[in-house]
Amino acid sequence: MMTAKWLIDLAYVGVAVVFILGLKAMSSPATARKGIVWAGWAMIVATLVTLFWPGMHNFALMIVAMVIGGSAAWWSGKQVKMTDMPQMVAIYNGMGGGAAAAIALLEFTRGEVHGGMVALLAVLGALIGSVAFSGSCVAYAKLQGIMKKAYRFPAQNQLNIGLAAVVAILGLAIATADAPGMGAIALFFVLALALGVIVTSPIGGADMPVVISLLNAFTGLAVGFEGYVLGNPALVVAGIVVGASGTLLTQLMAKAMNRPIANVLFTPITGEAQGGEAIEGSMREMGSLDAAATMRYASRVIIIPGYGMAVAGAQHKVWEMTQLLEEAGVEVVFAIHPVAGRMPGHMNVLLAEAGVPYDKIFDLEEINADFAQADVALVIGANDVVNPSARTDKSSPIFGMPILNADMAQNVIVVKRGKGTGYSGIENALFYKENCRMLYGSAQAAIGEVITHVKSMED
Amino acid sequence: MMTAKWLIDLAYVGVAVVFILGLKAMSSPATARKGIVWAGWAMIVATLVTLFWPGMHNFALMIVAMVIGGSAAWWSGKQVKMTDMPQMVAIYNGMGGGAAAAIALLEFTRGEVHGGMVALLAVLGALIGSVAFSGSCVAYAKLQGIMKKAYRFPAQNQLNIGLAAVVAILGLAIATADAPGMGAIALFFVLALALGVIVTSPIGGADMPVVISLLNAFTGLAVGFEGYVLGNPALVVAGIVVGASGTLLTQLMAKAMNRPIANVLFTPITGEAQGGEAIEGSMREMGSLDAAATMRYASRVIIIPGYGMAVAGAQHKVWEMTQLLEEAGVEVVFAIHPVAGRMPGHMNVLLAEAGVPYDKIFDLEEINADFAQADVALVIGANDVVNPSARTDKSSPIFGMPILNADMAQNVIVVKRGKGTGYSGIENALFYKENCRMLYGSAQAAIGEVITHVKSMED
Amino acid sequence: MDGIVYLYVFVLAAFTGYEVISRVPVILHTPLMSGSNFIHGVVLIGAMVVMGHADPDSPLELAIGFFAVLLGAANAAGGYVVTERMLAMFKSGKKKEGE
Amino acid sequence: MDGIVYLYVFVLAAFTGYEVISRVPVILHTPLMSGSNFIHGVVLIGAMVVMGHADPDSPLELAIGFFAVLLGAANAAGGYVVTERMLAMFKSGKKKEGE
Ligand SMILES: NC(=O)c1ccc[n+]([C@@H]2O[C@H](COP(=O)([O-])OP(=O)(O)OC[C@H]3O[C@@H](n4cnc5c(N)ncnc54)[C@H](OP(=O)(O)O)[C@@H]3O)[C@@H](O)[C@H]2O)c1
Ligand SMILES: NC(=O)c1ccc[n+]([C@@H]2O[C@H](COP(=O)([O-])OP(=O)(O)OC[C@H]3O[C@@H](n4cnc5c(N)ncnc54)[C@H](OP(=O)(O)O)[C@@H]3O)[C@@H](O)[C@H]2O)c1
Repeated sequence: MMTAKWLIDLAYVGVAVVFILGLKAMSSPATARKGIVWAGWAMIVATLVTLFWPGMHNFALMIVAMVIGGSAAWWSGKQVKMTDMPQMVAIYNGMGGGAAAAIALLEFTRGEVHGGMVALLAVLGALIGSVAFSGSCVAYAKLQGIMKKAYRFPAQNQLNIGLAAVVAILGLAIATADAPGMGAIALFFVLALALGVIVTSPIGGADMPVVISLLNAFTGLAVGFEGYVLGNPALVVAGIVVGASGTLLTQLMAKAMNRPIANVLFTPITGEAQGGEAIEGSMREMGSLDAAATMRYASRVIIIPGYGMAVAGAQHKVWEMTQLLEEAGVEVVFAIHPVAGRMPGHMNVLLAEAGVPYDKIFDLEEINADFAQADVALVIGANDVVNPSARTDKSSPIFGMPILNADMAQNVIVVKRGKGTGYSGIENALFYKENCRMLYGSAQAAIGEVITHVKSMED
Repeated sequence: MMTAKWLIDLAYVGVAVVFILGLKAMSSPATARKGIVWAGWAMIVATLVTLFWPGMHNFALMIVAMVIGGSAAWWSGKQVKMTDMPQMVAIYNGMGGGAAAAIALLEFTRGEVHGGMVALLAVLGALIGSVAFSGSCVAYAKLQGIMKKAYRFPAQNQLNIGLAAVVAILGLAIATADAPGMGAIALFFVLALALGVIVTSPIGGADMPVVISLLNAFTGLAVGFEGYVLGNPALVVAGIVVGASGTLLTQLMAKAMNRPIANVLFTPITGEAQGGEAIEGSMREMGSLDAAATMRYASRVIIIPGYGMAVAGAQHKVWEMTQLLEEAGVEVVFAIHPVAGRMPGHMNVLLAEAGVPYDKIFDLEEINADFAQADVALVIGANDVVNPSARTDKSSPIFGMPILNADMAQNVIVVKRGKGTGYSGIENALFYKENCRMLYGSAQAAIGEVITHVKSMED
Repeated sequence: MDGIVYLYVFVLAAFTGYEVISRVPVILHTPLMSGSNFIHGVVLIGAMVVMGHADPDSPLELAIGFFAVLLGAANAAGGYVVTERMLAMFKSGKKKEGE
Repeated sequence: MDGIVYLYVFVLAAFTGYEVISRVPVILHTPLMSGSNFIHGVVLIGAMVVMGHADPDSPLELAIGFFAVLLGAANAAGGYVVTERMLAMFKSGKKKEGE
């Protein structure tokens, strides 16, 4: 039987390598899919060889658990709409955190960990995993619309810190105790779960992607720590790789949103407008016929999609319009701001879903110089990412965020429903500019009308 | 004393991290120097904490060895000329390999390793380290001109493989023996050293940089394996990082030279010309005054330095000329082929030594499109890297190697001593082109004359 | 000693994760998030091992183990499906233009 | 078990070395070669440990240990000096132009 264990260990090494290579393959859209497929096979191998781990029993129940958990997740993952992706990622992530916490709980229940580094990391993993579990559930509930309000306690931050301190002290006591009592252990888990809930509850839905990414890194760390407790380096490697990459990803997102992570967690945006200079002048409306004509007879159009396009689910219509315009000889490309929408790469995923090839899609640095040569910049449900105040108005909450230079195009057409502000809740100077026209309506409907008119212009 | 050991282990972790960060800092010229300085401090820390390793003695002798080895290397490293860098790197590398082999030898002598993975890796490290040691000494001797001829046995490749097989079998026997005899151990080391010598002896001086890079990777592996034997993960990490990076570097070099590593080792270039089509036409000479005038009144000059500039040590003169031309309003930049010279980045190091700022230096991909707009392409002691046969002549040994498009410039001026061929030993079609003129002379002297003439033209 | 080697594994894994991710373009950040989410689904094998060693006569241990395996499997399966679905949508225009 | 953890260290270190180097521009390949040469000079600490445990009454052991430490120190010191000398020569033109 010892031989079998060695083979399993070796197989795990291979699995860890494939995981890393799979993540590496995700650095380019051309290889990304291959990467996840490899990683998927590695996961299957890991699961199968684990069945031969020496001295295991309870197989029947284990397989039932795997089948239920796996198939429920598989099915829901197949059903979910692209726009609901963030909450789905959140809930799967929470489950990983919960599994890590449950591993620690079982080890404690069986009295298998005591003293030293092992106990410390077991407790730490349990704490982080529990927070990731309950926090992710809250994130899911919010984004899914189950939990509508942002609950705030008075003195929220003090409460958070106080509870965290209590949990930490209790955890330390458990880690150093010779035989921690079940009561203390149960209390520890309950408080850790509560911590996850109260920390995430006050955070607004729009900040959620950052939180989800952070909780993803948390789960990675929890898995890594429990891997050490179990003496399973494959878990350590996979967990820590995700912990590190998740942390980096969170930082990149927070930076792109111009909002330090500490602010996301401790001073959530409350929804009230937050300063910014008042803007003089008025917005000018434009009909969909005029908009269609302007674009149909342009030679170069740059489309800037934003959160509004996502909620309207208008990406298919937008791509239909793009193809019509291209048939008419217009050059159409997409300009994507790094934080357009509500999750990183949000617009790319939606446009990809609609079938837009990724070589028509350019990011901020690639395209910003081209606006001056464009006849039309078509802004669809985007707001903050084209707000020129970010360049000049020091009092604006988005001051300093790089923006897409839509205002430099010959004509700007903005599709939105009304005078609603964007995520940051501030006015947009672009809409008052001389060369800007508003095409009011929900994105789906407005673009639909434009399509009808463009079709009628075909000769 | 156990506490001390833990502290040492922790310090080693820090050292390993700093080493990696130091290597990482070398990815840009702006941070590279900081990187090596950090790594240097880490090395000092590692050495100092090791003095506190529990249960050590022989300190006096140890410190004598460190002082002698360290100061001799320090002094010679300070003295060496930039053009002699490759052999210096070779010899330091050989010493590392020798140290790894000596560690293994001492462990075997003391009968401290037997059986299992430890013995196997100890033997492997000893073998690789010995080969790196003697091979590097040969490389040094060749490049330093101590060993002039390329010694070839009849049936060289069979001999190499045969000896390697004998050493491997002997090593395996030692690794699996309960108490290997000193005779077998001594024979093993002698044969391993001999293997390093006979493998490198037939290789020509020009192929040496690839071999040095490969031996560098070897030493890394040897250090990593001995690190495992000693239970010192810092050695493992540092050694394997170098092993992997050295392997990659070797591949990059071999690829840039259009010569697979296997060819370098098993079918060394013998010096005879190797095919390539005969070229018709004649070369046209040009005096240094004409050359000076052509460049002085050009608006854009691209300089292509090659191996000839390195042997002539003409980089300072070239930079002096560049500055004169720039004062006269000529735009001068440098185009560096990845394998110009005899080691990767050779030209960059030399030009940097002369004080050429690195933002005047462009590599192949960056500059190749610009030759068509250049008035003059000045080729100084370069040959293969501007040979247009690489583009068209399938029979040429350099067919397929990307080259600098010097032939596309308005005028081409080639500085070389005569009709000597380059490293690959073939004719160069560029020299026979309509727009090409030869300025014969050693680079140092020829550029010196050009400088005098340019000065006399100043108004 | 073992602990120290694990420390190296921690450090190197963190470094690797950092390096790998710092090369991923923004366009792929969402799939990357769910892809790394999938990777930590390997917690499933840890859950299997602890459940496999749970006392078959203790309903509490079995229940916790069951829960751990169920959650781990859901993490792995769900993470895979959504990542694969998203990545399958990314297509280059090259092929299309050739049509 | 220890052996397997070391295997992870090997694999991750190799991966790290590969990743780090694949970002180095050709212009820095020679300093990089000598820089990585310097890094494996850490073999010095291994040499120190074996020499420190050599039998003080055995001239053979002492000689081999002496040799190992001498070579290791030379590798480290020499590798550092030449790398630092080369890198010190790389200057940006930005500052110069400002003069
Ligand atoms: N990408 C990320 O990772 C991420 C994460 C969290 C937060 N954020 C933040 O989200 C913002 C993203 O900017 P953005 O420009 O994409 O969006 P935005 O600034 O939030 O603006 C969205 C606009 O879309 C309009 N809209 C809403 N529903 C619509 C519909 N059905 N049809 C047409 N228009 C509709 C709204 O105006 P009406 O109400 O008048 O229609 C609103 O002005 C940034 O501030 C960013 O910092 C991004
Ligand atoms: N960079 C690397 O890592 C590396 C490593 C190994 C091999 N290589 C190989 O080396 C070659 C490098 O190409 P390259 O164009 O730089 O050099 P090259 O093709 O070797 O040509 C050098 C030329 O310089 C001339 N020369 C020699 N001494 C001179 C002096 N004192 N003054 C002026 N000219 C002098 C020679 O002609 P005369 O004799 O007529 O003067 C010769 O034609 C490639 O084939 C490459 O594959 C490169």
